[in-house]
Parts: sequence; structure tokens; C-alpha cells
Amino acid sequence: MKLYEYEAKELFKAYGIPVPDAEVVRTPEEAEAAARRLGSVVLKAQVLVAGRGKAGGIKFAHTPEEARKIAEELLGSEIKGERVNSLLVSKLVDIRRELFLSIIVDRALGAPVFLTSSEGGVDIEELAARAPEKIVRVPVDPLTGLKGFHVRRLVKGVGLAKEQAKQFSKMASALYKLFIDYDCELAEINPLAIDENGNLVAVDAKVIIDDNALFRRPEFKGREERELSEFEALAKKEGFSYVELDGNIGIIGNGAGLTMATMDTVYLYGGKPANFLDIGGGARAELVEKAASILLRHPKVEVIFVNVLGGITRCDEVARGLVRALEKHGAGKKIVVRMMGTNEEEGKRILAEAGIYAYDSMEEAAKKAVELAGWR
Amino acid sequence: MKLYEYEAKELFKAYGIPVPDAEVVRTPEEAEAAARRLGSVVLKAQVLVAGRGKAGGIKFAHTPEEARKIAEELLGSEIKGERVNSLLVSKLVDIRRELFLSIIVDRALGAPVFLTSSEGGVDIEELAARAPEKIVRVPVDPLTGLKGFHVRRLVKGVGLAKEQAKQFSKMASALYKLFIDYDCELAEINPLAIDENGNLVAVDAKVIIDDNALFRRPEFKGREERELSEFEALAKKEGFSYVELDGNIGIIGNGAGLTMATMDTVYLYGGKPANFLDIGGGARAELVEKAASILLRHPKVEVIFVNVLGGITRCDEVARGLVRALEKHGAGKKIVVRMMGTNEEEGKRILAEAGIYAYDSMEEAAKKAVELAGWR
Amino acid sequence: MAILVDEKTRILVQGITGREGTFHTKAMLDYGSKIVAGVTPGKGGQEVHGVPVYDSIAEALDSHPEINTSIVFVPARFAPDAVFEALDAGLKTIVVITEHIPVHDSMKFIRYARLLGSRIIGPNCPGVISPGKSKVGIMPGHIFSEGIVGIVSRSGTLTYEIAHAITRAGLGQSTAVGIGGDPITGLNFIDVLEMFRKDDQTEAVVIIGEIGGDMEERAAKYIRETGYEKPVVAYIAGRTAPPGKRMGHAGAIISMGTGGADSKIRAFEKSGVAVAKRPSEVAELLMKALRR
Amino acid sequence: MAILVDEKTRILVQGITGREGTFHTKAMLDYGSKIVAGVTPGKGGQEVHGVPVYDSIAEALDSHPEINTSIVFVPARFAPDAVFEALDAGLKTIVVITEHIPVHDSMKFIRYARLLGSRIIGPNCPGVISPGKSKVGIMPGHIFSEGIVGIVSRSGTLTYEIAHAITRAGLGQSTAVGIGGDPITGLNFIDVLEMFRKDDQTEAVVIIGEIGGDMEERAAKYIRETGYEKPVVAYIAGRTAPPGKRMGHAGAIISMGTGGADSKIRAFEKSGVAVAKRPSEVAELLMKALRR
Repeated sequence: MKLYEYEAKELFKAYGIPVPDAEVVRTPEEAEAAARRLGSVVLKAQVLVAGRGKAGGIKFAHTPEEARKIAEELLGSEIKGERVNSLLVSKLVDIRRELFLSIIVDRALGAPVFLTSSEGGVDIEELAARAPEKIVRVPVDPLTGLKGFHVRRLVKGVGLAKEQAKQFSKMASALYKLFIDYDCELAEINPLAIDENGNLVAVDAKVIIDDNALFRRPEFKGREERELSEFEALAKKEGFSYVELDGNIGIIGNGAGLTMATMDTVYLYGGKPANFLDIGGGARAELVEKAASILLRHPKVEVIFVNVLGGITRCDEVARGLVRALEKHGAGKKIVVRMMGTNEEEGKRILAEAGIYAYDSMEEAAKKAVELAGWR
Repeated sequence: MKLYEYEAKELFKAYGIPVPDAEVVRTPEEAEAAARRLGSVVLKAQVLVAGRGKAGGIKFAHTPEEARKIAEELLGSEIKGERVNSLLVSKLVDIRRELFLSIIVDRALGAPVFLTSSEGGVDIEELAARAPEKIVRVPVDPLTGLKGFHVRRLVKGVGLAKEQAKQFSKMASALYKLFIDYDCELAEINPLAIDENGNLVAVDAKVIIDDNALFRRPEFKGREERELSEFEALAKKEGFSYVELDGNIGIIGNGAGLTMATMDTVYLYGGKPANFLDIGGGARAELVEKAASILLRHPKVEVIFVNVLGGITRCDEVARGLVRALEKHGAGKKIVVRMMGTNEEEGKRILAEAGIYAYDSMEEAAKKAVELAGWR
Repeated sequence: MAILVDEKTRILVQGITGREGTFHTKAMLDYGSKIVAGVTPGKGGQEVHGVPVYDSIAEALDSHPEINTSIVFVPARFAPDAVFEALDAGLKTIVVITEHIPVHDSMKFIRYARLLGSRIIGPNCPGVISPGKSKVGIMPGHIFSEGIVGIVSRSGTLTYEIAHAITRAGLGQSTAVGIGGDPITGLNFIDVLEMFRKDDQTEAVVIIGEIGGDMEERAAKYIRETGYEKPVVAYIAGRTAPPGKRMGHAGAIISMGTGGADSKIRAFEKSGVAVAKRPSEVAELLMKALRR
Repeated sequence: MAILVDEKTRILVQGITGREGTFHTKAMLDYGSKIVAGVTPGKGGQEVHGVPVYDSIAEALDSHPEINTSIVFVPARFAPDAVFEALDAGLKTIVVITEHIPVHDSMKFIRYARLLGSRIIGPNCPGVISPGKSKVGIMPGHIFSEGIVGIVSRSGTLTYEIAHAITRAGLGQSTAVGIGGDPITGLNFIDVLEMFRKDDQTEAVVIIGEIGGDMEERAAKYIRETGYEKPVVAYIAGRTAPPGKRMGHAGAIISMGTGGADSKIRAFEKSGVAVAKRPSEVAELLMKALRR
């Protein structure tokens, strides 16, 4: 779960990481009042999509009136498809130098890794590609945690002097503590600015919390769904893995790998999936019915392609769920089924009774779905 | 540093470990008032020596008047040589069953180890000798800390039922947290009582904090010295390791092992040391002077035996310090010196000038000290 | 020979009294796996499909010192504790089926296992099967047959899909290892490739990768740099997945500019690994590589 | 041969710019020990007695990859961090001279070292000397001479006392190891006895124990049960120490009913280990055991 910038900065403040004085506003009037108090400000759209800066979501204002005008424009607008409901009005920092400091969960090492650079403010991925030697990587053993020598290595890596080294060390330690306490996948300060007084301040803040650990943070309960579209939220409620795509072929599979492979195969034959819906392992008829119902109601879906490899999942249960969903929602959409494995015969029999043919081969079924969806 | 029972119980309370309702009192009037509020009580002398129960430091009172009378007796009395300055007046617990629960730093494993038993209230060492199978030992890896399975093993070990198992588990986890947070060498609940309502309560509390870690707990600053005698406090102030013994031969050595061996050798030849004073490694003249001065002022010391093996410690510095101490405090006491190693010749010369002969052999010197002290 | 599990594997089921634990205990027993004990705290003394249940691993080991492998079905919140218990008890092979374990917990027990010299398979994995010898997992056993292809996969059902084709092609499998779909897993492709390298029974290896991370790229590099002697065929799921979206599980996500399928496919091809475009192509490429 | 340190030992001094670090760097260099680098954070670029100083071990290793041993003089509050840095850098032999390190910190880095396969000598120890080869410690080198007796000790100056007598007796030492006086140390007597067992140069072993803990009893049991082939002589300091008092350092305390000298002496005698009553008797007993 990704936090909004203002939420991440609240955490930063609680952990003693300096952030610019700021207010969250939801109306142009509030923006104006905030700017009156803060002076020259930057107004930042609070959205979760990446790249809001380039998309016009960050603007500067030097008078309260200007702030009000910008707020009027931004609030209610959409940035990369996400509606802007609030802005962070933040006192302008006179930035003399930009660094960055980030902690990620490194997959290859299986450990938290600090990334830092004396070149901040830039896109880290872009910097990693262009000049990887400018990024200092410091892994931390998850068993023993952060030690002084890790922090010294970071300080040396960015090349800071005494007072700034001290501030930076404190920030790095605080960020690590936050990273651990909140089960973060990512905790990032970019840019980490040095202002006109030589003080360090976190100008932006990015925190992603591991969804699987949210039970340890009940205060975030319910916030997970705010990133989701209507159908994503529906699917999530039922416990499905669901991703919205561009095409018109709705895909239901059991297991992430198989569902992805199904999606890939549809593309391979020239079709375009409308979504990715993984019903997981061992789904019963009711669950399959719910999955199918979501796609049957989805306006962009024209063909539904169900690909099931029976293991713990039983083909007869899948068939029963599908038939029930069709009975309820009507057969306005075309259905292609491929099934194999546990209770395959019974599943195929149930489908045949409802007039649905089930393929043995995933490729054959995919070709059929692509054809029915009008892609060839 | 050993905590008083009432201090340990304050920590217990802060960690959610239930303790009987109680008050610390310093006058008989306070004891009476406390008993009035609490009903039947037990008055417990707050001393740090072990075995206060058998020494008469724990008494029961069923009326406020009785409590007052007992307090009058106990306050100001001495228990095993330690003056009683305060009492813990504690509500009497109707104990139905006694367990114990302890966490120690296990030297052989290099890890915290839980000890628990369904036989509590007894002397653990005595139980360990009599029926070791009744003590359940559960080691914890210091790197990964306490896990649920450790606690379940403890619960199973003492054989508790549902609600009590739950209370016990909570206590064990809390005690471990305290043990870690306060750098304990020992954290112990003995007896851990089950009262008439089936609830668990810590009737006694013992906490020993690692002296080397007190810098992490500034709130204990200054409290370390309360266990010490006058000369122990003096020696501690100068950074010496010092232990008070029964005899009349004051022993100064450099290094704990050598000083102990010196003490042992004195005993071996029939003498009795008055103390153990380790000046440590690399002591300069001033420090040696201070060490000698302590013993020169000590009323029980008749002979001072200085045994120095020069390594980092230089014999000439030792000689100089000794001579200076003698100049200041006068030579009312006999001095026997053995020195060997770094700058030995110069040391011996300095001593010779002051009329002191220095032995090469530790055994010869020990014999001489024993003789001078009148033991043979 | 096979790797990781074989006829000498003696299994402890952690979380045996739960729905999944009970169901798969039966399935593993039916397959012929040697399950000797189960553990569920507080349920000691019961039996599940004839398997005795204990309150703790220590007690299970007291009665069954031959246990050498554990499989964990314990729910996510309690699974890390179960894994630590298994490590503390000295077990050297631990298969963690459980999904949704917080990654900070996984990092810890996986690192701890490495230091202790124990192997964690998973979390969030289908387990391991050495057909005809032992199945320590949740895969449908009948899809597999004893043979010469080693499979290592980040995916579950996709493995079955491909294993099925390999079975039908008459090649069969030496061992199929599902390393798990989480971002951090106990074994990576290289670990398993090394095992297959030394395994006599294995004549060819199939890697089933997916988007997310760079485990495939590392495996490709390893194959290239060590001159891997056995033919390797790969399939990568998620070629058409959009960046920034989790495709089913936490591990399968293109993020931070890495994890896309293209770079994985390119890396494999550079290492001489044939990459299948469709799952069914894997068996075809294997036949070609093995000149059958 | 000798154990732990020898002519191939290349030393890093952690805390080299401090008073103790500087003093003993000189003393070790004078003895002929090969000190190649020092570390003190923030003092990189300086030199101490000709030894280059770096800000971190990583930097020291960059310039001196031959470093295989570290000696730590860092003050107690910062010493654990220094040890973790050495472990993180992959150093396999770390001598921790520092005293007063909190025992909870020692527990962690010692356990971590064991899991990583590194050896911690200390904390609170005089170090290790293989006379004529290398001295990684604070002992006065001239007291020792190359020879055939392995010494393992919990004590500092008492070791010098006994080593001196062994030198005078013409036996000399293969290696003298001060394992440290803290309750928890990286190496115990058994660890070092095992090393001496395999060391050709060592023909007899001296154990210098003291009150506190049961390391001596365990060593005695080990000698008995493994049929230790080389003669062993022991001395125990603190026979006359009162219970419950710390005799000089945290490890030397009779507590919890254990740690007294009597049980240690009895255990050694039961194992055929000659126990000296006076320090000087050790050399005499050695001569007897070696039939010289």
C-alpha cells in the first residue's frame, strides 16, 4: 500500500525527519489561507500515481491569490487518470543541493538495502541506468539491523561535512526505524534537500507498506482500497488478484503464473485482454461464480476466457460456478473455457449440459477467444 | 546492579506483569497507614543481600497496629550486615500454587535462557541440585529473540490450563522484553503465585542489570554504589576492582587472575587477605598511589602485599606510586612487593632507595607477607 | 537421485489440523509420501489421517527422530513462528506453502536459515515433488511422472501445465521445485540449478520464470558463466503485463525499471537457453534439445 | 604450526588512533607482527607508526585485501559496532581487547560470528600470541618464547606469570590464547583445546581457569570423553574467593550455586588433568608430564 505524500510526511515528522512546514487542503480557500501563513509555496497534488510532476501536478505560488487559483485548477482535475482530492501546500524550500536516500527490500539479497546519492531530485531508475556508480548501495543484515558502520558508509558515499553528516546520519537511522516499524517495501526521500542554511529537509516522501503486514497496522485498515478502480475493488473484496487491462477479453485463471501465461497467449494470437483475474487455488463454485459475475458485468468485456488447470481446484466446481453465473447474469457475453485436471470429465459434462464446449488445449482455446473477440 | 524488590516491581508494573498492591514505607507510621489501606499485609525489608526471608526480613501483619510494630522492629535493623532503610508493605496474596519463572544469561550457551518450574517459592539452586528434571530450560537465540514457540514450550513445561496459560504467556513475553530492554543479567519471578481467583501474580521480583550497560539507562546513574561498603565505594570511584575480605593482608595486583592467584597463594601459606584490589592494566604512578592509599588507611590492613607483573603496567610507575603513597600516609604498615617484567630494574631501584626490597618470586613474597602478618 | 526430496524424506506437517494441512496431508499420503508426524499447538494427541499430532516440533522429534523435512501450512500471521520453530529444532529442509507472509518476516527467517545451513523452499510455493519418490507440496501428483527433466519455477499451476506436457512427451521429471512467488524466497533459480547440475537423474532443466525482480537474469548469467552442461529451456510468464501492477502475487511486478519479461528473455537467449513463447512449446524445445 | 595466528597473519587494528590502539600497534610492530592497516572513523588518511589509517574496514580492505585478522581497541560503547563491521566485511578472526562491553551486545555478535563461521577472541582479553610468529594482543612479548606448550586462559597477567615460568623452564609456547574474562566469550576452552589437539607444534596444553561459570568443568568432560591425547595441566584462580563477589571482572563470580573452584579442580582431576596449587607449579607439572 502506497501512502500519500502527506501521510508519509506525517510519519517522517513522527520519526524526527525534518519536512517543510505544510498543510493539506481540500478547497481553494484553504489553499489560500495556507499560503497566507506559509509565504511562497508549492502546491502538490496528492495522488498515488507516479510522475505527477511531469503531469502538471506540482505548481508554485508566490501569493495567496496565486495559490487559490492553482488550487482551483488542480482540485477535481485528473492526473494520469487519478482524481485530485487534496493538495499539500508546502512552504517553498530554498534548495541549494539535492541528494536522495532510499531503503528498499532487495529481492536478490533478501535484505533491506539503502540507496543514496549526491545526485538527488532526479529519477533514481534513470540515474541507475545512466550512472550507476553515483548510487551508493549499503545492504543491512535483516537479522542484526542497522549499525553505525552502515550509516558511516552512507555519509561517506554522499560526501557530507560535519554538521550535515550528523543530520544525514540521524535521518538515515530514523528512516530505517520507520522502514522496519511499518513493514515498508520502500521508504524514500527524494529529493533530500540542503537548504540555504545548510540544513537537511525531506522535500518529497514516498512510503510503500507491505500489504501482507497491514494487520500489524490497524490504523491503515480500509485505506488499501483507495488505489483501486471499481472492478479492482470488487475483485479485491472477494479475495481475487485482479488487474485492469485495455482489451475486451476477460481472463479468468487459477494461479498467477497460469493466468499471466493465458494473458500472454491471448496477446500472442493477436487479442487483447480486458483484465487479469486469478481465482487462486482450490476455488469452490461460489467463488468462481463471483469471479465470472464480475466480468459478466464489466462493460469492456466482450468475451470471457476461463483457463483452469485442476489441481486443488476441481474442474466440476469451476463448471458449476460458471453455469450459475451465466444463469444469473444472462449469456450476453461469449464464453470460452479450457479445463484440465482434477474432475475434468465431470466439469466438461456440466458445461456441455449448459451448451458450453471446453477445450483441452490452452492454445486452441486462446485462438478461439481471440477470434470471438473480433481480433482476427 | 541489583535492584531492590520495589524497584523491580515498578518495572514489572510498567511491563504489565501483575504484582500485589503495595507501598514502599520508610517510617512505622507509613507502614501503619499502608496496612490500613491494604488489609492483611506482608512487610518485606528492602535489602539487596540474598536470603532475607530466613534472616527475618519478611513478616506478616493482620492489623495496622501489628504492621506498625513490625516496621518499628525492622526499620533501622541490619539484615546480614545491610541496614534496612525501607520496607515494602504488600497486600497478602492468598497463594494456591507457586511457580517460578526466570531469565538468565547462560554463559555456556551465550544466550538468554528461560528457567521455569511448576515448583516455585523454593530456592532454585536447591531445586536444580535436588530435582533438575523439574526445571524446564528454554534457550532463546539472542539474534532472533523470543518467539511464540519458546513461550508455548514454557507453558507446556509448567503445565498450565487455558486462562492461566494465557496469563503466563503474557508474563513470559513481558519479562523477556524487560530483560532485553534493561540489559538484564537476571530477571526473575519467584514465587510466581496463582491466587484464590486463579490469577497469576508476581509475589517476589529480582532484577539484576549489567553494570556495563548502565550508560543506556541514565535513570540508574549513581544507584550502583549503594551496594558498596566505604572502602569498596572509594575503590570503585578510582576504577579499581575491589572486594572486602576477612583477614589483615591487603592485596594489590594488576589483573584479576593474578590478583586472585595472589590471594589464593596467601591463603595457601596460611595467611588471610583483607581484600582484593586489582589496579588493572597499564596503571600509572598516580593510580598506584591511590590504590596504596586506600589500603594504608584501611583499619583492618596490617601488611600490604603488592604483586605486579609488568606488561603494559610498568614496574617503575608502580614503584613510584607506592613510594609516594608511603611518603604521604607514613609507613605505619608493612609492605611486601613482588615485581617482574617491564622496567623491573628501575622499579626495584626506586623501591630500594625507599628501603623496600622487591621479590622476584610471587611465592617467596607471599610467604613473607604471611609471616609479617603474624600467621606463622 | 532427484534433489531436495526423495524416498528417504520423512515429513513433518506443521499446521496439520487446519483445512489445508489436513487436505494435503491426505493427498501426500495418497501419493506415497512418508508423513510421520504433524504439529499444531494445543492439538497434541489427535490424529489426522492416521498421522499423530504433537504440540511442538520438539515433542514430534522425540517420538520421530527420523523427521528430516517439514512442510508448513500455518496461516500467515503464525507461519514465521512455525518456521523459526523448525529452524530451532534443526530441520534442514522446510517447505513453506503459506502465502501472504510479511516480507520483513521472510527476510529474517530466510537469512537465519542460510546462516544455519537450512533450506527454505517458499514461502508462497506449491512445494517440491520428485515423482515416484516423494511429494512435499500441494501439486496434483498424477500430472507428474518419474523422468529426466528438472523443473524450477516461481509459479504453481503454470508448472503443472508445463509438467503435464513434459509427462505427455514421455520425458518425465526428476524433481519439480516451486520456489515460490514472493519477492524474497528461500531458494533462487541458481541454488536449484546447482542442485540439478549435480543430479545424475536430471538430463535437462526447465526454468519457469515470470516478471518481477532479476532472478532470471542472474540465472542466465550463471548458466553462461559456469558453462552449464545440461540443456535448459525457459518460459517467462507476464510478457504482456503492464508495469507497476501486481500480477497475482507480490513477487510478480515490474517496478523500479526492472523485472520486465524482455530483459529476462534476452538474458536467457544470450546464454543459449531456448525460451518458449507458449507453455506447450517448452516440451517441444526440450525434445529438440535432447535430440529425441 | 601454532594456532589462530602465525606468520601469515595480516592485521587490521580497529581503533588505531586511540591511546591503547596506538600504544599496542607500536608494541605489536616491534614484536614483528604484520600490521597492514588501521581503522578509525573520521581519521582516514592519517598514519600511526607508519600504518595507514582508513575510515572504514571496506576502504582498508580495498587497499589491503590481504587482511585476515582484526584486533579491536575501540571503547566499549562503540566496540559492538566495530565487531559487526569486521564481521560484515567477512573477517574470520577478530580479537576483541575492549573490556566493559554490555553482555547483551556480546551475546549478539558472538552468536552472529558463530553463524558466519568467524572466530571472536574475547571480549575483555589480552589477545593471542604465537611466539616468534605473530602477536595479536597486548601481552608483553618478551615473556614468551617459541616452543611446545599451548596455553589457553581466561586471565591476562596470570597468563604472563605462568608463561614466564614455562619460558624459563625451556619449554616455550606454541600459542597462548587469552579467551577473555567476560561471562560470555567468543571462544571457550573446548574450542581452543580442539585446535591444540590438531596442532603439531603443541605437545602439552595449559588451561588457566578461574571461578565463575562451568567452562572448566566442560573442558574437563571434553578431555575425559574424547581421550585427549596431549598432557594437560590446569591452574584455577580464585580458590579462596567468596561467593557472590565479582573478582575483578564480570566473568569471575561464584553465583547460582556454580562457578566455585572446587568443582572445577575435581572435574580436572577426574579427567587426569594435573592441577597446580601455585602458578609456579604449572611449569613443574608440565616437566613431569612431558618426562623432561
